[in-house]
Amino acid sequence: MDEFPLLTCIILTPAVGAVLVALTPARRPELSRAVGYAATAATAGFAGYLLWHFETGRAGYQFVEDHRWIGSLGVRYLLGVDGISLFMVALTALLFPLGLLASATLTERVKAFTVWMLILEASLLGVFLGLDLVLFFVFFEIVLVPMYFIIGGWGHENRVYAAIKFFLFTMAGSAFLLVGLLTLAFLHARAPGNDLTFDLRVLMEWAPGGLSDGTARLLFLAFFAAFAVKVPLFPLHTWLPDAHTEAPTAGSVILAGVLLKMGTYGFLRFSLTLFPEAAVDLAPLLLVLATIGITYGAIVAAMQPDLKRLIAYSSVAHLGFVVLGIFALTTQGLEGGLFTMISHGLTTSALFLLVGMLYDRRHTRQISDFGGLWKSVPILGGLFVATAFASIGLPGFSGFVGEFLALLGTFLVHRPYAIVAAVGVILAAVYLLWAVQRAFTGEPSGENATLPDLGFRELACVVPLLGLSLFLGIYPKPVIDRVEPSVKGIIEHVEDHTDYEEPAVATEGEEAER
Amino acid sequence: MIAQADPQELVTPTVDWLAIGPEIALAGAAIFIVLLRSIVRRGPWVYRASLFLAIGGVVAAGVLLGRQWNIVRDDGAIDTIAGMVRIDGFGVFLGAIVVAATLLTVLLASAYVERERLEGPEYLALVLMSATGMVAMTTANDLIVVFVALEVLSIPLYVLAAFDRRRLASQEAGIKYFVLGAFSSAILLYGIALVYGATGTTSITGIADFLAANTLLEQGVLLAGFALVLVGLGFKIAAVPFHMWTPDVYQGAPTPVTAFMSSATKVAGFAALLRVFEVAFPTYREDWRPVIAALAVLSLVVGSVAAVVQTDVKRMLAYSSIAHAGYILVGFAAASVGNRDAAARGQEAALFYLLVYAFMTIGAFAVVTVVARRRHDARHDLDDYRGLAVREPILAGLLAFFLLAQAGVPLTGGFVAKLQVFAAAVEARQYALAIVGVLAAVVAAFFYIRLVVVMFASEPEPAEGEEAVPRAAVEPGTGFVLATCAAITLVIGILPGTFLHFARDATFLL
Amino acid sequence: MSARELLDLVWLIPALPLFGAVVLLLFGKRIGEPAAGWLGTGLMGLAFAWSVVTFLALRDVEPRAHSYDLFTWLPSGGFEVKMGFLADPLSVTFILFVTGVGALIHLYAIGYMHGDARFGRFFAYMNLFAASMLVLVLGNNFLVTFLGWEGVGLCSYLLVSFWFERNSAAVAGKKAFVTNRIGDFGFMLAMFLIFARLGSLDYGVMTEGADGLANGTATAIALLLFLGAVGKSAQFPLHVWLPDAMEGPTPVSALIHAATMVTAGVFLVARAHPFFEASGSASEVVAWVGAGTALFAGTIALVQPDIKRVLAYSTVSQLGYMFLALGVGAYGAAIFLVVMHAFFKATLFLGAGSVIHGNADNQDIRTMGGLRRYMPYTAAAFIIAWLAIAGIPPFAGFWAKDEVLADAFFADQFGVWAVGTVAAALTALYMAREVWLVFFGNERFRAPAGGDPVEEHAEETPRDSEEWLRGPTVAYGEPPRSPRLTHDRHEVPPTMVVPVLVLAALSVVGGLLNLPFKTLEHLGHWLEPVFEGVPEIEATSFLSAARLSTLSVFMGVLGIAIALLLYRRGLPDPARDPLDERLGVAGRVFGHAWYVDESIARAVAGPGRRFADWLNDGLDHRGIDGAVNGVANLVRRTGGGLRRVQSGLVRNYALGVVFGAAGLLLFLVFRAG
Amino acid sequence: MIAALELTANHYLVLAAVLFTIGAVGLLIRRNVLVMFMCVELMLNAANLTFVTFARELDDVGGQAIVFFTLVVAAAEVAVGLAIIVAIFRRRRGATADDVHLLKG
Repeated sequence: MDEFPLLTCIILTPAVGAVLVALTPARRPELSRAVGYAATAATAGFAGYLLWHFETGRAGYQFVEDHRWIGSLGVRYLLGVDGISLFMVALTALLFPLGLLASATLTERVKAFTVWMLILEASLLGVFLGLDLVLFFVFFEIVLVPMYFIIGGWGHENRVYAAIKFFLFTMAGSAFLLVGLLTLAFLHARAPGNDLTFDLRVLMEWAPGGLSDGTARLLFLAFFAAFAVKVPLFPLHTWLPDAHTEAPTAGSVILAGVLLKMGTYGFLRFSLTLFPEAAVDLAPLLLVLATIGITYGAIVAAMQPDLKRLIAYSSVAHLGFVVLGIFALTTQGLEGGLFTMISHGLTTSALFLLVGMLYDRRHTRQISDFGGLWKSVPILGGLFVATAFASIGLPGFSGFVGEFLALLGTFLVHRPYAIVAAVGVILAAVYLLWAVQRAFTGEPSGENATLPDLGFRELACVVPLLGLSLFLGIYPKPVIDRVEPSVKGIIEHVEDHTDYEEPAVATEGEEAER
Repeated sequence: MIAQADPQELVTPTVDWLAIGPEIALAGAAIFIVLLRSIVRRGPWVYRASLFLAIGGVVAAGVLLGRQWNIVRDDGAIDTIAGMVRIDGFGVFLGAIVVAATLLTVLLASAYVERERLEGPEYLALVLMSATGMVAMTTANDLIVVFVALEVLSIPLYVLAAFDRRRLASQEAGIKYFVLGAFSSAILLYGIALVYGATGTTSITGIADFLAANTLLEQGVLLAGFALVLVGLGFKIAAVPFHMWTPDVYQGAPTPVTAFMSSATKVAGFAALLRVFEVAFPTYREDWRPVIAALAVLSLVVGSVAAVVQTDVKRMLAYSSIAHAGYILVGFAAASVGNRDAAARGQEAALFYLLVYAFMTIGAFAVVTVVARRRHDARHDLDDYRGLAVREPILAGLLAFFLLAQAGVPLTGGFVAKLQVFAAAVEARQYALAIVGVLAAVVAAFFYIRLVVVMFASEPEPAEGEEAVPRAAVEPGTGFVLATCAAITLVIGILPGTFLHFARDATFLL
Repeated sequence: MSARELLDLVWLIPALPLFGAVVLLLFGKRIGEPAAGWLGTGLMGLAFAWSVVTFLALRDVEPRAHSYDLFTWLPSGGFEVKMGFLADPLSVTFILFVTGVGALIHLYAIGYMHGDARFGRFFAYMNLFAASMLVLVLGNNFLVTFLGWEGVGLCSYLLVSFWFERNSAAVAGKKAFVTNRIGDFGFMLAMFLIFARLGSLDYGVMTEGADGLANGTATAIALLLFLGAVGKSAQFPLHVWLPDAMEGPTPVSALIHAATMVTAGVFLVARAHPFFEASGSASEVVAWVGAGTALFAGTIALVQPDIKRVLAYSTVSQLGYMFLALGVGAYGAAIFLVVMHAFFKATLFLGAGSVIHGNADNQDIRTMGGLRRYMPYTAAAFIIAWLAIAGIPPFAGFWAKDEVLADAFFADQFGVWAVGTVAAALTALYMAREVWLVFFGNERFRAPAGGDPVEEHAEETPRDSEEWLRGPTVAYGEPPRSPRLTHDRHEVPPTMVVPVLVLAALSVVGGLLNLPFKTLEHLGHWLEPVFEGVPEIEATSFLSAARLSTLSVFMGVLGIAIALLLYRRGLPDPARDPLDERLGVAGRVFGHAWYVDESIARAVAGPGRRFADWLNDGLDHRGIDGAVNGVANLVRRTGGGLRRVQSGLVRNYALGVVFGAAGLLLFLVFRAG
Repeated sequence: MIAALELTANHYLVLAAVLFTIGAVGLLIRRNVLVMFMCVELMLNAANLTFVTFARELDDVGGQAIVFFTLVVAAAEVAVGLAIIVAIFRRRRGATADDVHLLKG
């Protein structure tokens, strides 16, 4: 068990799959598809195995693999999984087979598409599993390339602009991350008795005490730049609507479902642990931006004439909740943030899938072109409405659990932000239901009246996501149980290195009052 | 060294033939080719024989360099020819890059000269002569040797740039390169003269010893001297503001020559620059480091920004090579801080970057060479690449790979090289340089991926009015070049350790 | 099984309709009509039966509350919420009438929804609603209640916009949900505050915990909870959604927007009464909002031309009464009114539904009249319920309303009491107006009014016509529509008549639950354990109580008398409403619902829309994205500049070298010297 | 007066510097490629002069030897340069450097 490099297998399976797909003849797309399905399914299998064998209740990293990589820089091939990354891995492994399945309608250059998708999956998994800062950065950056090709190669009308914008925006952000992590490692190495290393486990023990306040803040901001772009936090979000809108369905699904999580994951994994003092000091900045994102994203979403664009802006709002929860620095906040990450991955992906299916039928994304779809395609309509409610954060769906915990966690320590952010709960209902009203209700006319409803394949894409969202909304315990030790570990780490103290009520509940 | 000998009696210095073996192999091959050409005027086999000779010479040079590497690593540096040549890890490492680049250039040109109906044997002889100069440059331990080597490498290049006589652009490139090259050589020579005047010697180690032992009362001459030396060498490495010839010459010269210039010439230029400044003038570090840093920043910014607006692919790559020079200069600037560790990392970074860059750039130009066959290398417009991914997916994929590598995308050699450079800058606390570097990389990413976009994301041009483009097979030589460059770039990206320790062993300080 | 073991199974009550909902959602179409309806109704019946069992079991346990946790729902650090159910007198009271009335309305709907394309779906939603409502009242902590709370909101949305082909229905559903969300915002914040202060959301903790709270905190919690209640129970100013919700099928209006869901707010305040008690001032607010809404909605109901809209505003008004009661601390009275209101308002709505059903989907009371002859049973039930709501003894409404007003009076809340009393007269007035215009007076459906004469053979449900898409509800100010058919006003089928009659019967005898005589206050005694700490409101003397009762009866009679005076002959001209004309300007204000909707709509469409536009176009697009593109352009322009420097002339290039060299020399000389 | 003017090393050096500058300026302002090329030769010779002066000053034969190298190099440059210039002149008349700017931007 200890010897089996499970995490490497998880990363390598799609990569090997990509190579195999590349070897299939381009004239036989069905072969490429089959290999693609097999590779993603195998990855999902490994991820399932990981979920199953993950030891609940342990805070540290599990399944750790550690090898030398770039010797002279002390860079290591260091993988590990804990409660925080576990579900990101699971989500990634889940969304890719569905994304490929949803792309079955794709006809041009299927082979290349499948290759890029598999490379994308491998790199995303690497992001969530890498514990060496440079290794993480490598995966963090490499993600851009397949995503760029997917948007640029199979996107809609304005894809080139969107793809380049996406690439440059995120690259600009990670530029600062690179300088920041190098600085951190060298400052660490400069201290007597230390070797040059990018091992997160080592650095997070040293950095909080070893850095001066000012340096820690600068480094925090450098990391922030990269993660904030990815999240995306207001006002660094303008790449997102373009990228989401122009990407093909699978691209949007992965973008929203997994890619955005890289930013919030980075905040959790790196910003909080490496620079706890700065994180506590600068938390108001992030809370303000997150709160703006929540309300601003929602209002702007309401104004979008394009359905995909609307969902894109809704992601800005949702991810705002995540950041809010994370920087609340309470158990509930962090867990809520993490849970929202998972939940947003499920519901927003489902929304994008459904919009993609609509696009397959109507070849438009303009809300004004739709109307009355609930009547003409009742299953699609019903699923869309259900997913919309899941996304709105209706209790019983996973979105509620995440948003509620995030807001609750924020409320305990930063009351005003939580109150303003809670307005987002109202606004979410406004923009989504308005969209539903315009696109799905009413009497269908013209082309809208004669569309075919969802087929089995399409149902198989969406229903699992919605089902999972429902399941996690009603029984989130399995997730939270696995997440909690790691979250507690982070908070204790922050408490150890700062004056910050989590309110007693957050950890002890009613005991705290006695 | 010469200065110490009795002026009346000329002592012939001992020559370690093995030490200058690579130069002899290269020059010998060149001479044989010229001889062959002059004896046998016609016949297709002449070219084939020359090609065979050229490859043989280059391989022999490579083998000799390998032997040198082992000797140097075991026994330390060798000084020979009255100390004018110093065989050390640094020189051998860079010499090996030059030889590798030469080999790739020869292979790349093998089909090109036939295709473009150029004078094949002469072409090869010139490349080999130039390579001789470059290899000599990497081990030069005397400013005069630097100058001579520079001329030996430059003069054939002037001719090579103008080699395609049918194209005016090629001739324009040649004349521009020639006039400006000669100009910069003159400046370099005058700089050497001033340094000589200030220190009494032209030996690089001699200058170092002199400056370590004496404090100059009047520094003006020395400073002016090495400023002019810097200008001369800066011209060769195409650092801003001495870069302006680069776009024109790179664009006009035959593409394999461009590949050669952008890789091997840059290596040789940096070899001289690093050796002169790191070995001869370390005591004046504080004076010239800001200059190097300024050149680095200027090169990064100007190279990246100017490339954004280019519509000619070769010209764009030319500007990008200016930006790459900037990155290497960042490593150089990092190498010139007092901190020993940081300096070692800076040198290592610069050396490693040169290694990676050589393969990335040759790979990219190799693809350009192939793509340009339709227009006989006369036009490299972005539009010519439109839809390349559909017409020739492998070629497009490779070019995309080389471009992304140059952009510094991870899992390519380009990333590791940039990582090293930035790491060195950060370790040397040159944070500003690191930040300028990463931001320039973002700007640069724009034009790299724009070309990728054109290849991948755009519809192929309408077929009407255009001659049907046959998907001609890539010639084996070119194929080998492409495969080698891609493989090395990829392997360095995934397992950088294998190559990094060569670079580390090649630094001066270890 | 012991009583406690039986009470452990209380979760079955929501589970039964939930099961129905799942089955019907998945297979509703295959099950088909009417089996789907019977399935839904049967499960509701079972739930009712089980509720009765629960009730009986609860009587055997001491203390009168039993909590059972099904599983841990949300454990997060110190925050732990169980999926737990609480059977206590309050919740059992609610489940009894929710399942009972619910089952009857389901039964009714089998007839009402006959022939609808989405028959199965309708019952799925209805069952889902019932399940949510039951979860809402049975939850043993705020979060489970909130789960049900949002669940009913969802079902309300789905059911209001059930006929989503009609734009007005779709908009109304959205409006209902969004308005409710504003209330939910308060509910959520209240939960946060409760957890922050008490460390738990359990109702068990609340009772003792509330006492220990600072007054300000208690007030904040109470008011935030009340905000939730205001949204759900359609109190001013969040009442705007309820009248529009009448776009839904009438059984929905009866079940959700009269009998059950809208009383969830009342339930919440009753459930969370410790906070209100601890605060005091919050209760004051509740009382005044309730009283104000009762009066406010009553005035609006006076002049509405739509049969369901009148009932909707009446519901708002009655809910106001309930809050009035809660506010003065008369929790028992409030619950009593909730139950009675469920009976008579359900009767009224179902009766109205029958009228509409029998009238080819016409809802305009100005074009009705004299229907009692055609629909005798419906008319009888409607009239009974009318008398009940008007507060005429001995019908159910009298006892409840009288108790509310008396409690207000004896709690020394005279202002509130006075407002409530005036509103009572209004209630009687508008209800009498409706009854007279529908069932008595001239038969105006015979003569085409206003518009063109309509063909005799008009279709009964013209669902594919434009008319259908316009929606059946009639807003104030719209001219009366021409009746769609001119013959065959008919009574509705038995599945519709029976439930109406049963409910009407309950409206007659419901008062027996809680007669204001010591031993007969069954409900009051039953609820006592829930409201243990609340000081009881005692009448100062029987005489004063009797005097108050007389006054309230008098107000009811007064209202009816005015209505009879005005409408005894029906409407000679359907376009002219005598009451409206007599009210003059006030009539227009009432008719337009005090222009609240218009103001909100104008604010949202005007400044709100402009702000959003500015955010989207001005800030996001031009501002932020413009800055991003600006940076790109800057780079491009700099590149262009560099391009011009690169002139192609050798001399210029040499000049560059010279400049560079000069710069270097200058720098180094400057350093050296 | 003349006797007072003793030629020192500095004079030679200054002369060399002036020559060098003349060469550089000439390159900048002249348009004829041949003249430009001659300017470069002037600069090389200025460098040679400097070498010789310093060698004499330092009493070092090495500096004088360098001049030979330089001369050889200059000769090679002349050969190549003229060849290129001739090649261009064959194609177009006139001999100004400004005529050749196909490549720019």
